[in-house]
Amino acid sequence: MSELMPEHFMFLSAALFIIGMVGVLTRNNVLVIFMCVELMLTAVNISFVGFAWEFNQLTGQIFALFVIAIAAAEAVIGLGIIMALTRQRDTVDINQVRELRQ
Amino acid sequence: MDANLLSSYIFAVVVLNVLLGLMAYMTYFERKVMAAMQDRVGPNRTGPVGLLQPIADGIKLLTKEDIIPKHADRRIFLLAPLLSFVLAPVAAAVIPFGDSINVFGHEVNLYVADINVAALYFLAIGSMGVYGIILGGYASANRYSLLGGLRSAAQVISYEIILGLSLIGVFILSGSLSLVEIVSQQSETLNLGPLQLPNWFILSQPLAFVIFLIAAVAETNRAPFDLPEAETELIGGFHTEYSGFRFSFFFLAEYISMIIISLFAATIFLGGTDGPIRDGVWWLAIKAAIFLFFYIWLRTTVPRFRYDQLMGLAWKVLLPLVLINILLTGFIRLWGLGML
Amino acid sequence: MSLEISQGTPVEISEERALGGSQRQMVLNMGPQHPSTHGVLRVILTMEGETIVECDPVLGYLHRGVEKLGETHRYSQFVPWTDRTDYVAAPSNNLGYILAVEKLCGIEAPERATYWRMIMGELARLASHLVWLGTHALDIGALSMSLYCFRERESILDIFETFCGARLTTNMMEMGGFSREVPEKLPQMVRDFCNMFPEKQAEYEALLSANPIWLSRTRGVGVIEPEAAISMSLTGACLRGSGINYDIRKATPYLYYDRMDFEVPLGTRGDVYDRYLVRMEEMRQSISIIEQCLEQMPTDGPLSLSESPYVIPPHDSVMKTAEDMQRHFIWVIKGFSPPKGEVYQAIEHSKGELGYYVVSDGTPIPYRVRLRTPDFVNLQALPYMAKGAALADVVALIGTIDIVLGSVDR
Amino acid sequence: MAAEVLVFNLLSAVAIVAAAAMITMRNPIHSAIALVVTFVNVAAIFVMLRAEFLAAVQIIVYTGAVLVLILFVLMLVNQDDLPEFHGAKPLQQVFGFGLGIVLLIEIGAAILTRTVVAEPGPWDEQGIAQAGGHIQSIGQVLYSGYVLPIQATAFVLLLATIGALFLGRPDEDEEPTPTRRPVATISLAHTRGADDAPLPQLQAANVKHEAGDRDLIMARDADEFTSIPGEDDEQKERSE
Amino acid sequence: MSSWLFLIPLLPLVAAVINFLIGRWILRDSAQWIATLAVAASFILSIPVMLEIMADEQPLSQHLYTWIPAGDFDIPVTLFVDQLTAIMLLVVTGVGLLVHIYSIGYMHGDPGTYRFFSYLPLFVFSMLMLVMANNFLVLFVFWEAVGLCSFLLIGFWFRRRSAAAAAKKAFIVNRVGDFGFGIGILLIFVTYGTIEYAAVFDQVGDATQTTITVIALLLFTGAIGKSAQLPLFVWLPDAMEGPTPVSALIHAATMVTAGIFVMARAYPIVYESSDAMMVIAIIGAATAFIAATIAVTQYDIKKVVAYSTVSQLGFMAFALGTGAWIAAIFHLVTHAFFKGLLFLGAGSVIHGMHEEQDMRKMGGLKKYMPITYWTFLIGAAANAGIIPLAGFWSKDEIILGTWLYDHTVIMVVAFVTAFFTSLYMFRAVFMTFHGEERFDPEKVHPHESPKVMTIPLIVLAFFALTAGFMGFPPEDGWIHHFLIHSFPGLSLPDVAFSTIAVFAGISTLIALSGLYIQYLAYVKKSISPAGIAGLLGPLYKLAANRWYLDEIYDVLIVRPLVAFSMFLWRFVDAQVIDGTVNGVAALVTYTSSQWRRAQTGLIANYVVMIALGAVIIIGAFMLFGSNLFD
Repeated sequence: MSELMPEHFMFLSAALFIIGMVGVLTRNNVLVIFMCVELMLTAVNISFVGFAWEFNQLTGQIFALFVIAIAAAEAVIGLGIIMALTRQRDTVDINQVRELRQ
Repeated sequence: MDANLLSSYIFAVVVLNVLLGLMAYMTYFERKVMAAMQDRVGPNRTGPVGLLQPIADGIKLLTKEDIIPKHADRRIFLLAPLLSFVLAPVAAAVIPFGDSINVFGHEVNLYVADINVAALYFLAIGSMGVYGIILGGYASANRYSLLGGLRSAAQVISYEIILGLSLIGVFILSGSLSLVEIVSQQSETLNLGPLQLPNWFILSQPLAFVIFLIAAVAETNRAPFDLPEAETELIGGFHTEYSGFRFSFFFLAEYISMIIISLFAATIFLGGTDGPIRDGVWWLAIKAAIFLFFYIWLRTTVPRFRYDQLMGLAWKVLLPLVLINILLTGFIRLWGLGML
Repeated sequence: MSLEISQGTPVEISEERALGGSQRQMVLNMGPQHPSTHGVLRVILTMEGETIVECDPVLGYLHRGVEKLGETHRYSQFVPWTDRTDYVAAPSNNLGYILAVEKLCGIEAPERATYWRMIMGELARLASHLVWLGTHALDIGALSMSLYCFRERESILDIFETFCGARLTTNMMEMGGFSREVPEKLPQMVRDFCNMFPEKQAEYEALLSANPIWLSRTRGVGVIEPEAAISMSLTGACLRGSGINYDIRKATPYLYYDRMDFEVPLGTRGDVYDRYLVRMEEMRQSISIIEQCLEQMPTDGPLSLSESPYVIPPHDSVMKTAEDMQRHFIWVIKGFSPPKGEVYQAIEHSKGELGYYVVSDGTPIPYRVRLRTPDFVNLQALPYMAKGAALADVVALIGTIDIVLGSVDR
Repeated sequence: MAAEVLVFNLLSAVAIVAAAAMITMRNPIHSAIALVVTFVNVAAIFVMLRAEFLAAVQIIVYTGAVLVLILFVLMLVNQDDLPEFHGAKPLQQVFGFGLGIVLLIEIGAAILTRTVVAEPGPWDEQGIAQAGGHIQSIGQVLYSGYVLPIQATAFVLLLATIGALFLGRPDEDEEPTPTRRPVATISLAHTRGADDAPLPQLQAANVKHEAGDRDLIMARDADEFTSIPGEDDEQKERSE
Repeated sequence: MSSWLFLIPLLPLVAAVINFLIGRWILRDSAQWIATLAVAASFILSIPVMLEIMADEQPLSQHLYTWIPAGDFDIPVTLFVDQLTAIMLLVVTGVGLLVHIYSIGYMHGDPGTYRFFSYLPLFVFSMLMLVMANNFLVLFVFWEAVGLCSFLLIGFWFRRRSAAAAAKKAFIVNRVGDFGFGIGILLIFVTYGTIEYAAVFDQVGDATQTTITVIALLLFTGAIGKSAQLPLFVWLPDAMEGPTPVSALIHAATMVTAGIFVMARAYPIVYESSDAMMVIAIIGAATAFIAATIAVTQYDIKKVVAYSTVSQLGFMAFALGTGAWIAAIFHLVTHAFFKGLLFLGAGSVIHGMHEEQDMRKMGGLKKYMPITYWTFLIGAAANAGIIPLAGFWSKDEIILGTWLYDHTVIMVVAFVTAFFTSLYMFRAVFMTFHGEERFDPEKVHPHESPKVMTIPLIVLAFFALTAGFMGFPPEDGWIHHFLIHSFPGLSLPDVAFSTIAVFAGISTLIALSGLYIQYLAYVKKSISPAGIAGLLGPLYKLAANRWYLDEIYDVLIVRPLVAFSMFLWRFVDAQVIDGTVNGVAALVTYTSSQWRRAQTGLIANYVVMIALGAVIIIGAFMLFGSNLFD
């Protein structure tokens, strides 16, 4: 492996994605889960950018750009919901939020 | 390692050290100017006309006890000032201090790096710099500090947007994000009828310049936007609990960001090293000094904003203005290109 | 950052209120060591974000038992203690107590002394207002203002120093007048100050009144409704800022204020800016009063009621006549005994109505001395104004009430 | 170019370690800091992958805005109540890590057996240099083929802003504002705090204009501008 | 011009949408101008279309988009304009424009104006699309759309119980016809494998005679509903509950003629089946006669005009059936003008009489509303077939057609009907405008309508006067040569002038006799209408009670239907279906209450499930979809 291969970034992307997923699955704090989701999005972005690099295309980068933009929107709404949640329920523990049941 | 890279490294070291020295005398400059404005003398005991005062201050700060509050989040408490201090001078890497010069037969570029996204890099580093303040505020386990950190977070995010957007007009005109390119465009001559003016972007983007200036003051947490520290409300805000050299790191970082944002403003709007006679780094220094004087002037003159007024100013006044500026600039640019 | 407080204090109650409430509420302990509480005031703020939900001022960090001291000292011995209540306007405090005791004794100071008392009182008002302006502006962030104000205050302190030798704790007045002749250069000093000051005041206004940030920080902030101002028995600029025409100098004139031509400024909205304007105007009126006093003052005449049994005999006659020396001896050893009775004397202090309530049981030591200090009463308005305000406003509100903790805590 | 690989490996290692730290730290603030480290490293990797613009955007948007916001919220929430201080459920952890390992194996296999080959496009280093730089090339691609998505994204951002405003709006005030009680003395000069309410009729001589569109009323008498409500009523009755 | 075709229907649609969305809050009264301007623009755009068709004699078409692409089969939305459509375009937009202008005055002050002016252009849009369709499916869609608009507009004052009921009745009765229509279209598709006009008409002959007959009759079922033929005409008189401009536009000038239009459009199919044509002719003749007899007995001015409409539609229908295609379309056009005029005139009378519709409470209005009187008179004369007004030429031609194509019986019926037409028309004129004033002058102050209402009347009156000359000389006029292109295989009959003259003479005599009788009855009072009614006894009663059609429907259809529905409700629905449904629901409830345990409401669990699903799917893909284990 004397040169930068596509496998490099693919494994990096996979690793970050899986770490993010494990974080989502194991943590209780809504905010940490939120951060893990951001990490997963970034992992996907690495894939996009990496493939763009591999094939000398810019489409992947543009996709990543859109992902970042949407992630920003998601962050705004997500944090807004979390703030509303803490205001109403006084908690950020995901195990104490059961509103989805009804 | 190729010679170009090496010379860049060397130049970076030079810039860093000059900045640190400048920063020390920035405090002296501030105190003297403030004293003059407030009918006082200012430092005059240490050395001739107090010239050794910054050094004395530095020694004092470094030898003072480093207090860490009991309930502080120790690791972050130690990390935060370093973060601030390290990130502050990094942004200077993209500022062009002139064309290349010949030193011992080597071409040495008078900038550390000419990257394609220099302006974005500057903004990115600026947006990272706030972490030191937020984390410092959080880690101190003091509610004043926490409030300072919170205020800083909200303030920097808001004004980062204004700062970035105010530059877009310049980018539209210059068609580049590279500061070297922007400076070289400003050294051209603008013919306005009988007038021959330098093509400085302050002339074509006056509104953007004013907004940039306001946002830059807010971005560096200086009066009248010094809410994160606000001595009379938050007793220093995020650095309430810091002492000794950790405090001096915050202190240094603030002054370095002031200097760098002044350099940046001079580069973007005032033509950088371009001057009426003998272009060179001295012109940049003079322009930056004007900005620094303006900073101090503001501090001695105006009261502090309230938090909601600060946010209102950003979102209700500056943001619409800056958007209008972008729109106008875009239309004028298209018109100039004959596309309208 | 926990508060260590004993059981059952109001502080704890407010802590509990905060903790029992939502997580969004945060308790911020402002003071007693805080740069903008003007001393050792402690304010416990319950906040939601930057908005104040509850504001509890905690007093007593500078309590020295001044009233009790008044009951253990002879009438004349208590005068220096009054300096130490509102220490930024010491002559006014002297004046209030002296007037109360004089009323109790039924004596009145000679004309020239009364004019000088008025001059000193107005200068004290100016000195106090200058401290207020400087610190108030400093709290809001106008850094240079405090330095400018203290520069001018220096001239007033120079006058005090020339007059009595002390700058802060003047102790310049006595029953029946002044104990010393006025230095010759003093009238000229006062005149010079009166000539110099309006110019400087215009500078302050140029720096503040025209500043949009100052306006936005003060206008519409800390509104006190006139009804509320009355029901909280506020006095001074806090009351007049709300548009209520009550100035003791006009309502129940003391000294020669009925001879003076001056106007009482009244605010129209009752916010911080109105109180600022009222105080600024009061400074102009004070200058005018001082100038009128200097004009009307008789050039010579006694400065003290030397014949009265309640007054210490002048130094010269003590040295020359036996009666006076006897009187002096008794006056110094035993003090004087006013007739039995009680008296309340209020003066318009720079911060509001400063009242002294003195009860005499015929002994040289007062039975009871009660101080009605204006800023203690005015401080009630702080929680009223702070509710719903921002954190940054609290310092402006403390500033606008114009408290001196020595006077609040006594 | 072994150096490139070395740098890449270094950056990736730091990123992965920081990411792992993020999910294991008990204190969410520490997690956030770890995430900052990851993001900065990812940005550096973007630079290596010819995506300077994205690197800058990554830093500005993710670390400069999103994570600052997260920190902001974290700091607003009382630390003592954070759930991680009470520990996670072991079953949850086993499940999470198990799934993670299975997915890692799957994706690893997929990467190693990857056969997809696409036609290389024109945007190699020369292509980008020809367009005048990275920004210019991104701009060309973005604004030639993706104008509608940009507008859609802008719309999404707008909606998100409105949504956030809606979510963050303050609760309605439940307490009714107390009604004013009549008191003994009412000043005619005061206009009840409203800055735009007209002043009562005053003689011009009594009004002093001050800066900031304010008037001061100059009283020369103790009785001016003050009425006692009871007296007024009596007078009214008498006149009636 | 063909590239601008889409604007003709689009503008009214845009106006309708704008008015509907923001009319209530923002536009309010200005909604009427948007609608009127849009329809005016459509009308102006229609003129060059007409001119181009006249010049080129070639149909125009514009493909807009493909509506339903499904493999080989797709349904394009293509605008198609031939001679027939061009005439319809002008009629729809022209009369539509006048009605819009009229409505500005008529609807003034109504709180629902914005709603009215969004329905009305929507109707114009639907009608335009209906006539411009190039295949049966789009035709059907807009066929239903005009039905919907009709429903909405009849029930415009939905707070009025009778209006709501009338709207419902119109809608339901139309559904009966549309059901047949839909089946007809399906049958076309099944038979020919396509529903585009051109393709279908090319291969009409490929199907058996029976199939063609069935298709034609099924299509005619739709026309029976929409064009108010026997036995489904009962809805049309009730539809007069809607605002009068609606009656003029939809229930006289345009929508009800859609049935006639469709039959003309389907000419190649219908023409192939002589049986179907026979049925159409008989039904048309019966409708014309029955409606005319009813009209004579009615007292409500709008009902008279409504039954007149039904009768005239019958004329058109039997013209189609007898083979006088062009005459039918000719009559359609002239009828649009004079019937629109009559309705608007009636509306003007009603408006001037403060919403009074009963002719027995009118009389002598001539001096109060002269413009209305004269225009109404022109309309009535045109309808009655007084030479040389529009109705005379077209109606005479229809009657001539019956003789030409050897339908003697129908010819006799037609003459009788024409007599009745004259009777009821002049009865209405004389009762309303002549004679003594039977209204209460204290309460009612008749007045002439505002200019926005009278100007359309004058314009329409002008057309009612002159439109007939399109078809002059009979069977050889401009319209015949123009429309013949739409009816390939049809040739203009060569008729001797003497024949034409004889028929014209008879028609005129019949019309004038009707006029004279009514003149005697209501102006001179020498004949007592009541006496004649008593003389005719049961016959009069029959006509006055609308031939008991509503009652017959009630007994034959409504009551059994209600009874059956009750049965369905009480037993089938309540017992069988509900039982089943409830049982299933109970089962589902039970099952879900068990399953519900899986729904913890904990986001964490959901996330685990998502992750698990992802892992399984990727795993499955790796196992079966990749070359991993190859």
